[in-house]
Amino acid sequence: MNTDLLQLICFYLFGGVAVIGALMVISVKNSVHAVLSLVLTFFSMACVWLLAEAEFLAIALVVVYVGAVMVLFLFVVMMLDIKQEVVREGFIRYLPVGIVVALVMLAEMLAMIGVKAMAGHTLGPNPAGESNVAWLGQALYTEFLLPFEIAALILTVGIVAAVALTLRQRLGVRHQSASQQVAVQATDRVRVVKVPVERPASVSPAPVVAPPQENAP
Amino acid sequence: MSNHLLSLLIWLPVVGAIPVLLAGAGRPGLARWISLLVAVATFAASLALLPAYDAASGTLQLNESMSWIPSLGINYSLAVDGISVALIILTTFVQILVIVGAWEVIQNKPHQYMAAMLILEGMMIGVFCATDALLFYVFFEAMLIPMFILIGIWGGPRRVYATLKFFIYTFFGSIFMLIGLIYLYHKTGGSFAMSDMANVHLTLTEQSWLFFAFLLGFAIKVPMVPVHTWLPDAHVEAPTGGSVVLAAVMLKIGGYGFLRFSLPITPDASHEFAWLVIVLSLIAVCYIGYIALVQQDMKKLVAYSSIAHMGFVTLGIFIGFLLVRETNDPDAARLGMQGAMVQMISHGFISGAMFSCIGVLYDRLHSRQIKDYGGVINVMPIFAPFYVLFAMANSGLPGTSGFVGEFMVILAAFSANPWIALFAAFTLIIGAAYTLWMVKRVLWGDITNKHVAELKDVNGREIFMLGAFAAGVLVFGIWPEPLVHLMDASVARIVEQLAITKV
Amino acid sequence: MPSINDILILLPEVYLVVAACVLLLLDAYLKPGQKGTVHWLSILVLLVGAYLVVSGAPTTPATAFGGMFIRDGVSEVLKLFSLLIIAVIFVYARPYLKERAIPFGEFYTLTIFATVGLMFLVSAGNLVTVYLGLELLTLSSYALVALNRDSQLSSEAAIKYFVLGALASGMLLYGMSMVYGATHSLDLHTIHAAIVGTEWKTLLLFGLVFMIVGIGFKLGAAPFHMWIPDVYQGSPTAVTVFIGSAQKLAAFGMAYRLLSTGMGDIAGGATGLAPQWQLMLAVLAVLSLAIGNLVAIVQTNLKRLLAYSTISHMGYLLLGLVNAGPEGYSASMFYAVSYALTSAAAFGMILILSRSGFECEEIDDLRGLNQRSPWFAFLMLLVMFSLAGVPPLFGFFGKLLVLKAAVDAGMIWLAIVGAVFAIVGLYYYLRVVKVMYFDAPAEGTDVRATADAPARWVLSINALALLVLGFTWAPLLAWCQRAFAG
Amino acid sequence: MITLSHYIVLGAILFCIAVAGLFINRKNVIVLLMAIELMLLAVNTNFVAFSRFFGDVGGQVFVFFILTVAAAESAIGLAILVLLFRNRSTINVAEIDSMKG
Amino acid sequence: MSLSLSILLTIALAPLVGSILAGLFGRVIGRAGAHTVTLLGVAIACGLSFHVLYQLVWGGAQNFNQDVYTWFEIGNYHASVGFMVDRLTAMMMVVVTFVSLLVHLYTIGYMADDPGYQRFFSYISLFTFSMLMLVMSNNFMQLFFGWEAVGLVSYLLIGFWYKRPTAIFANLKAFLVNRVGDFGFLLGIAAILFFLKTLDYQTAFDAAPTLVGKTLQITQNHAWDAATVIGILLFIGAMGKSAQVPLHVWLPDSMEGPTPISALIHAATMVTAGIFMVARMSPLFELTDAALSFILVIGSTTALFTGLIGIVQNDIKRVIAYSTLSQLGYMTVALGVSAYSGAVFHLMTHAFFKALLFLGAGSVIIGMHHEQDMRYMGGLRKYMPVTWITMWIGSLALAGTPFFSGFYSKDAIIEAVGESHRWGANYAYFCVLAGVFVTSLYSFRLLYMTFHGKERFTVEHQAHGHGHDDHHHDDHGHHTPGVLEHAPHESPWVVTVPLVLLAIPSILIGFFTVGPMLFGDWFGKAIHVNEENNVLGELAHEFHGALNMGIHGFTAAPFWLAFAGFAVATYVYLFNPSIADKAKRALKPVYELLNHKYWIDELYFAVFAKGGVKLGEGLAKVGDAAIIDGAIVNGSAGLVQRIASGTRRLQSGFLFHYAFAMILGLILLLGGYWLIGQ
Repeated sequence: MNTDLLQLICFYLFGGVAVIGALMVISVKNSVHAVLSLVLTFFSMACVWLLAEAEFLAIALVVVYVGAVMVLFLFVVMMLDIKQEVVREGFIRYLPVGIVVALVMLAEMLAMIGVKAMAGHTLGPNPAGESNVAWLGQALYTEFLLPFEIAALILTVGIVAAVALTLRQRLGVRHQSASQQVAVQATDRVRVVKVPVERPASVSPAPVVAPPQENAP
Repeated sequence: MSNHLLSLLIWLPVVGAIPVLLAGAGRPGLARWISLLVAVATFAASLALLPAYDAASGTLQLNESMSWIPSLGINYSLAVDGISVALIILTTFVQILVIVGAWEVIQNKPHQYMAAMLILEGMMIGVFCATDALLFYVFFEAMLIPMFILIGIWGGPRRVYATLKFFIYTFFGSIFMLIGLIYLYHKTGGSFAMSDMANVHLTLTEQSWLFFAFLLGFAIKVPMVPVHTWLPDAHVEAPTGGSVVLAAVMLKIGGYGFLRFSLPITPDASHEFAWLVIVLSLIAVCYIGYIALVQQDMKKLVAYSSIAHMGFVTLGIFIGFLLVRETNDPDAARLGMQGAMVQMISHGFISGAMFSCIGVLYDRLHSRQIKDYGGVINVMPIFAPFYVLFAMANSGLPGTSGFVGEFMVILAAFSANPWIALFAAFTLIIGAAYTLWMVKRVLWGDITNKHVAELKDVNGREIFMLGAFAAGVLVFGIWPEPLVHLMDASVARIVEQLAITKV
Repeated sequence: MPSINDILILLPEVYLVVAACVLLLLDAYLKPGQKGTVHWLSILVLLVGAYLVVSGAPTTPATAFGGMFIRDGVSEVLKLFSLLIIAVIFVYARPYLKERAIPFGEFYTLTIFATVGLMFLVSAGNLVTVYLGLELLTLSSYALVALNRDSQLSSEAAIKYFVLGALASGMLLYGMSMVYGATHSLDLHTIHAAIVGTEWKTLLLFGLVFMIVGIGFKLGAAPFHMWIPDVYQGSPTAVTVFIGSAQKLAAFGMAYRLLSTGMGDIAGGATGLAPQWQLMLAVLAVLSLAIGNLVAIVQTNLKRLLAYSTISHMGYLLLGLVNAGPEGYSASMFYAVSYALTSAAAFGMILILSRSGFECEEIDDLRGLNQRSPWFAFLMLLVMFSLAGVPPLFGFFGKLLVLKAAVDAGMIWLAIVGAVFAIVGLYYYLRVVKVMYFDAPAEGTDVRATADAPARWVLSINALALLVLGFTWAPLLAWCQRAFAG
Repeated sequence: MITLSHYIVLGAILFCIAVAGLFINRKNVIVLLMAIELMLLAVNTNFVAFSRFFGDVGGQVFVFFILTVAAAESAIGLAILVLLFRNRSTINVAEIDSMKG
Repeated sequence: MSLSLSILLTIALAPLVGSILAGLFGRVIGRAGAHTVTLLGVAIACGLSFHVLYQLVWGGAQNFNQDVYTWFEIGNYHASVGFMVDRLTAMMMVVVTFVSLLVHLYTIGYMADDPGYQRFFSYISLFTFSMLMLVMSNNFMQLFFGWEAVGLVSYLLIGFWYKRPTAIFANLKAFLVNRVGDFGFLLGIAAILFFLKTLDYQTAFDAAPTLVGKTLQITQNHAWDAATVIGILLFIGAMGKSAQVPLHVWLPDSMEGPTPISALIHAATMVTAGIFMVARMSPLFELTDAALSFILVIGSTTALFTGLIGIVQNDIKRVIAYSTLSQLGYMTVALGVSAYSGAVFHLMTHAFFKALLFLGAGSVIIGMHHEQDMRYMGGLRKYMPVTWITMWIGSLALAGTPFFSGFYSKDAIIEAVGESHRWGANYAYFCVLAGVFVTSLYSFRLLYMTFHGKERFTVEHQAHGHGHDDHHHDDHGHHTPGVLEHAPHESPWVVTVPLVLLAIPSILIGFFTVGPMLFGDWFGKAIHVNEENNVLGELAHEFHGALNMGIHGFTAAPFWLAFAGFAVATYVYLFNPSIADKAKRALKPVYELLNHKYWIDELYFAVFAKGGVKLGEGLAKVGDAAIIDGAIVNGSAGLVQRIASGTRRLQSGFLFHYAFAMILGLILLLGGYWLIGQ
């Protein structure tokens, strides 16, 4: 079988699955299903990238996205138990608009991208040569060193931000402190106060000071 | 000293406002005295212009120039000619009276009032001195801020509407002027100097656009029909001092702007559209006259009459084109323009005086409605003659300054086209009608109500204020030649420029 | 390989990163009572950073890391003013944060990280650096917006900001990918050079449109402005002031880098796509002016009003960019600086007047300020008139310059549109002044400045600077012009 | 034969789906975040394709960075989401409209 | 011997000084002080005026023409304040100051108890100053100054009793009607400046011949003769000041002022300013037959038709006021036939006898305790003999009885009109002749109703504890018609002496001056008449001395017409008063027409006053309020507000809408380039 044709079939196969997955992401009722659809899309796209011989990125996509990000998504979806019925409202109503806009946009994009001109560019020899990873790594640590460092910084910010937003010591919230509970002493709990048995008859002496005038300046 | 006289004039009141503010609410008396001192000092300094300025040449003198924004070629450059000198002295003169007039009338935060007045004064003087268009514009706009505050804080019940209207209206006009100036800056190749702008060649189309940009800016300030409706509202709601300054000086800036911008920069378009301005001026005289006639509010009436009187200013300026370019009578053009200038100064006195008079009444009765008065002369015998005098001046009686300008303009207008003169002269009738009808209803007659019966006559402070105005009105009415002489050479220079086409 | 020289060029950024990390650690070990130290230290950090920016400024544009990073006049000015303004913001923010128990350390470190992102962004010489700088800035900003953790509005603002921001950066990236596809390069100068000969003109244009969306979003230009009002309103005011002032400098820097450096301008013989993006920016400018000014009129919330005012101001800023020449850029940068200063003072005023249990956010909260605090009323008056562009205040001169830039570009109609909407805009600024000066204080409220003395002093200086700079803006303009002269 | 246009068209389709998802979605915010991930995926596909077809490494490196940033972005996005849910007990997009006008 | 500037300045300024002293320092110097200083001022002016006249006529002094100071000087145009004194001026000065002096004197008595005493003296001295400025002027600017200044004082004096609603209505009306005239006058001056390039009399007169053939372009293909335009415009000014139809309406109402004012301003001097002005401008008017015809028609209409109204008036002052109107009409007619000196001559004689009549009427009014209605008078001759006799003298002069001063002036005018061939002269001749009958009729009617017949008042001797003069400016409301608290009495000497002093010239001055003034060359170059228009010159051939003319007068038509009037009046009002009522009923439409003064007042009020206010309200409501402010200013503000409210809704708060907006923006930008870009 012609490798080119095979590649093409694979491309259409994986591309099609990716598109279907993407459509499911935005249309399925259940958020968990949506996340799983997205995972499907990512897998398919990883395969598509593999067809373009971008092996490292394809793997990274699976590892980083499917392995980490999507799990995070799934986790959050599970955590925020969302009522499905409510959130379906309006989907059908806005669907036509959405489809029209998306199609118009697609048309414009395709028209302007110049698909025909690009169709002339076929897959040539792999510029990466033997190793896509080496090719990438070479560039990453020389030419793109500065962006690499910034990316690191961004990840730091991500951590700081996530911590700052979600880690909280709420004031006014009751929580137990085991060490304090253990260290408590009897005198802290009970205080013996002497109270006279009888109270004098007049409990409320007349106020010495006249109540403040309402209109006083 | 003398080579920084103009800067001194501008900044003395502005800087003087700072101690006034610092004197603060705690010691209002001190604030008043400081502001009076500053105002008097400024007036004295402005009088120093008279000997320093050579009236015979009529050129821009007392030049001061300092690079302000070197990279854009914007300069802090000041100079005055006869017209500016006259207007500056008018400004400083009126300012003293305004401060005196507010002395015990303004009880709510007097220091802020006085400071705003002083800053306003500085800005107005700046407008009259600036020879750099951007500097002019800066002063032109900056003066809106204190005025906005003045009307807004110390004004009448609808002050907010009035002051917003005033500000936005004026801003509306001037922003287009700004675009025009920027365009001119572009054309001159990087100069905001008015003289450069006057020398740049422009096609008639360009000139027309610029002309309308300027027209909008200055017509609103003057104000001309149909962009006048801010004025009655602003006047009615403004405190007395605000009205006085507004009428006496601020309106003049519009007329001054025409002289400084429209005429020299867009002479051909000005000629082309002179008919428009003339027609609008005549509408101001006639149409506004009728509207003034039916006003129930004294201030509104005087405000409308201001519009009508300012119509003579624009008329006098723009008939110059007909006279120079069509009738070929430059002397008549000078006469007309001079009339316009005299009218500006004179209207400064008269409208200031009228508003002061109304302020005097308002302070006592807290009403500006004509119907609330009647027979005031019975209880205010000293006040009444002043009121009559100013009313007569307002209706252009010879012997008062109100006559001089109108007389000159009508004479010149006849030379341009008798029909113009015919409509302009209509002011004789309608002007007298609305002013004197008001006088009749306010002053004459028997005492109409117990509030009027309880009115107290003017006190010494008010007599000083009104007397000073009266002096101005009478002196220039009886002998305008000094004023005319001061401005004549400058006016002649402007008239000479009218003939020069730029296309 | 990067040399020590590259690091020296990056010194301010490197220094700030290190300092931010140190502050982060310090904050973790400080007891709650000692958090003030972080405050003063971070201000110090910023000021030293500003010093490093100025002191290390190369005389000619320098690049590092193979053109990834550009240090030139433009970046110097933008960085310096960003740092100074952020330092000022820190001063304003302290009493506000203290009273609301917003985490001190995180606020400062995240802001400094954002600042670093901002600095990378304005110095970017490569699409990658642009993207990463932008993300560093925006990711920090998302977190900052959400920092008032117990506030519904804050988290709502954050999610809106986040989603729209991500959408915008997605579009920006899509555009970048197209530009990359057309020019085969990520380096801005190379892209510029490649534009002339490329056969992918349409593709390039296509990418440009997407990038403009990203720029428009960052600037807050209509129709990509929708996030601005909600984010401004919902964020803690201390964050709003950062987004509303310093970030506009970054947005300008980004626009300049991408459009002028990358896509070509009219200088040197109209290479590149300048005519195309000029027109697009003109459209955005008109829309921003219209929407910003119009909708601001009906606002009652002061922060929201200032948000719409921002949108309109970005419209003016675009007028300068539309010029697509050094004069226009300098006008725009001048405008950005003047706006950032003014807006810092405006939000600063809200911070100063707010206190625990009283957010001075509604316009009506300012009622009768002149009775209670005449000095602050006066300062706010200066700020408002500066925003409105009334001379002799600073804001006017910015407007003057951008209008001039538009006229110079032959787009007088655009200048006229700008002028017309300035009139509309004037109305709502005046309304604020009106409320402060002409209205009596509302029953039961007592608006007055309660913030600590440093904040009050700095605010006074900030607002007075608007007046003083109205007279002495020549050096700043010259500086801006010099930045683009090379 | 796979050509460049295949990739770019696929990218464009994914992009459009993502875009459509952003505004026809009235469900929950998570889907919005996922749509954004889709969008980035489209962009990445473009970069990979251009990089591969024109033989320039920059595109692929860019993708690497995008993936990195996207991870951080997801972290922050989800943190905000959690915060939002804590404060409002909902992540329904149609209910997050307390600020408007 | 020539006239010196200082004398002329003194003449002009002495009354002004008096006025200022009395006005500003009235309280300080008191009543006596006020009348002393003003009287002194006017006396000085009067004496010096006589001196000036003497110098000019007998002392051989040259005419004086000199500027005092420059008012403005702009290029070729200049205006100054200066004096031009020739015989015409001198005569006017004498008339003005003399009558003024007597009025001052009279006022001391008439206004004795008025609280506004000092003010009054200040006003009338100011008036004297203004009038002198007017007549002495050597240029148009100053003329206009004086012109309006007398108007101002007239305004102040008509409204002197400012509590009276009628007075303050009348003064406003007077001022405004005068302003209508001034409107034309000012345009006339402007026209002179345009055509002759000067405001100076002498220069203008010298250049006047150049006007011939010049035209004023009115429309594209329509031009008017320059001289005619100037003439008519100037005369419109005169119509206002001299109360010619249709601008006569203010004069009768001006009788609301105190009587001395009626005598001084509204009979003797100010109202004749128009006549003086036209005479002064004779070199200009002589250039235009059309304007003179216009003057002729207007004058003759005034002469007859206002006189007719006088017949039905009952207010003693109003009768005299209409008489004044009629006489002013005569003067105008004289101007219209180029008999300028006839007009001026009549002006002079009229000044004396009309002042006499007014002061006499004032005396009657004092005597009747401020009753002005003749229906409540009668038989006063025995109470106030001096007044009675002097009034008879005045009336005889007015009616044109031969040898009285009025005869010479009026007869000359009538004959001059008869001689004239100007367009409209026939109509004028009819009017002036008919006017003689009318004049006589109302004059004698007045005398009979006032001084003769039965007493139509009763005297109630109720002591009210206050003097009768206290309330003479009080409301009329307290007053029961025909009931007097005290019997009528003769006025004090300060009142009667002026009467006597005025009676003398009323009888004699015509006789002595008719020769030189009317038919001689007395005025010299002051009055210029073209040869072909010189009707007086024609008459001069038939003139053989005043005595002769008087005798000849008895045989002329005017005398018999006057006699007819006298006879009718005598029969109707003296012997058979019931006829008057019958006639009134029989001629009801005519009576109504006259009684309502041809409804001109009502017409003017409805059209100009009411109409003006309606127009103003309409303009204010529609123009300013609805269109400019409503539709444009607030309309656009409202529109902006509405758009804003609409646009605001775009900011829905929903994330998907925000995203949609961004995407839409993107699509539009893309689409834009897709469609047009490429």
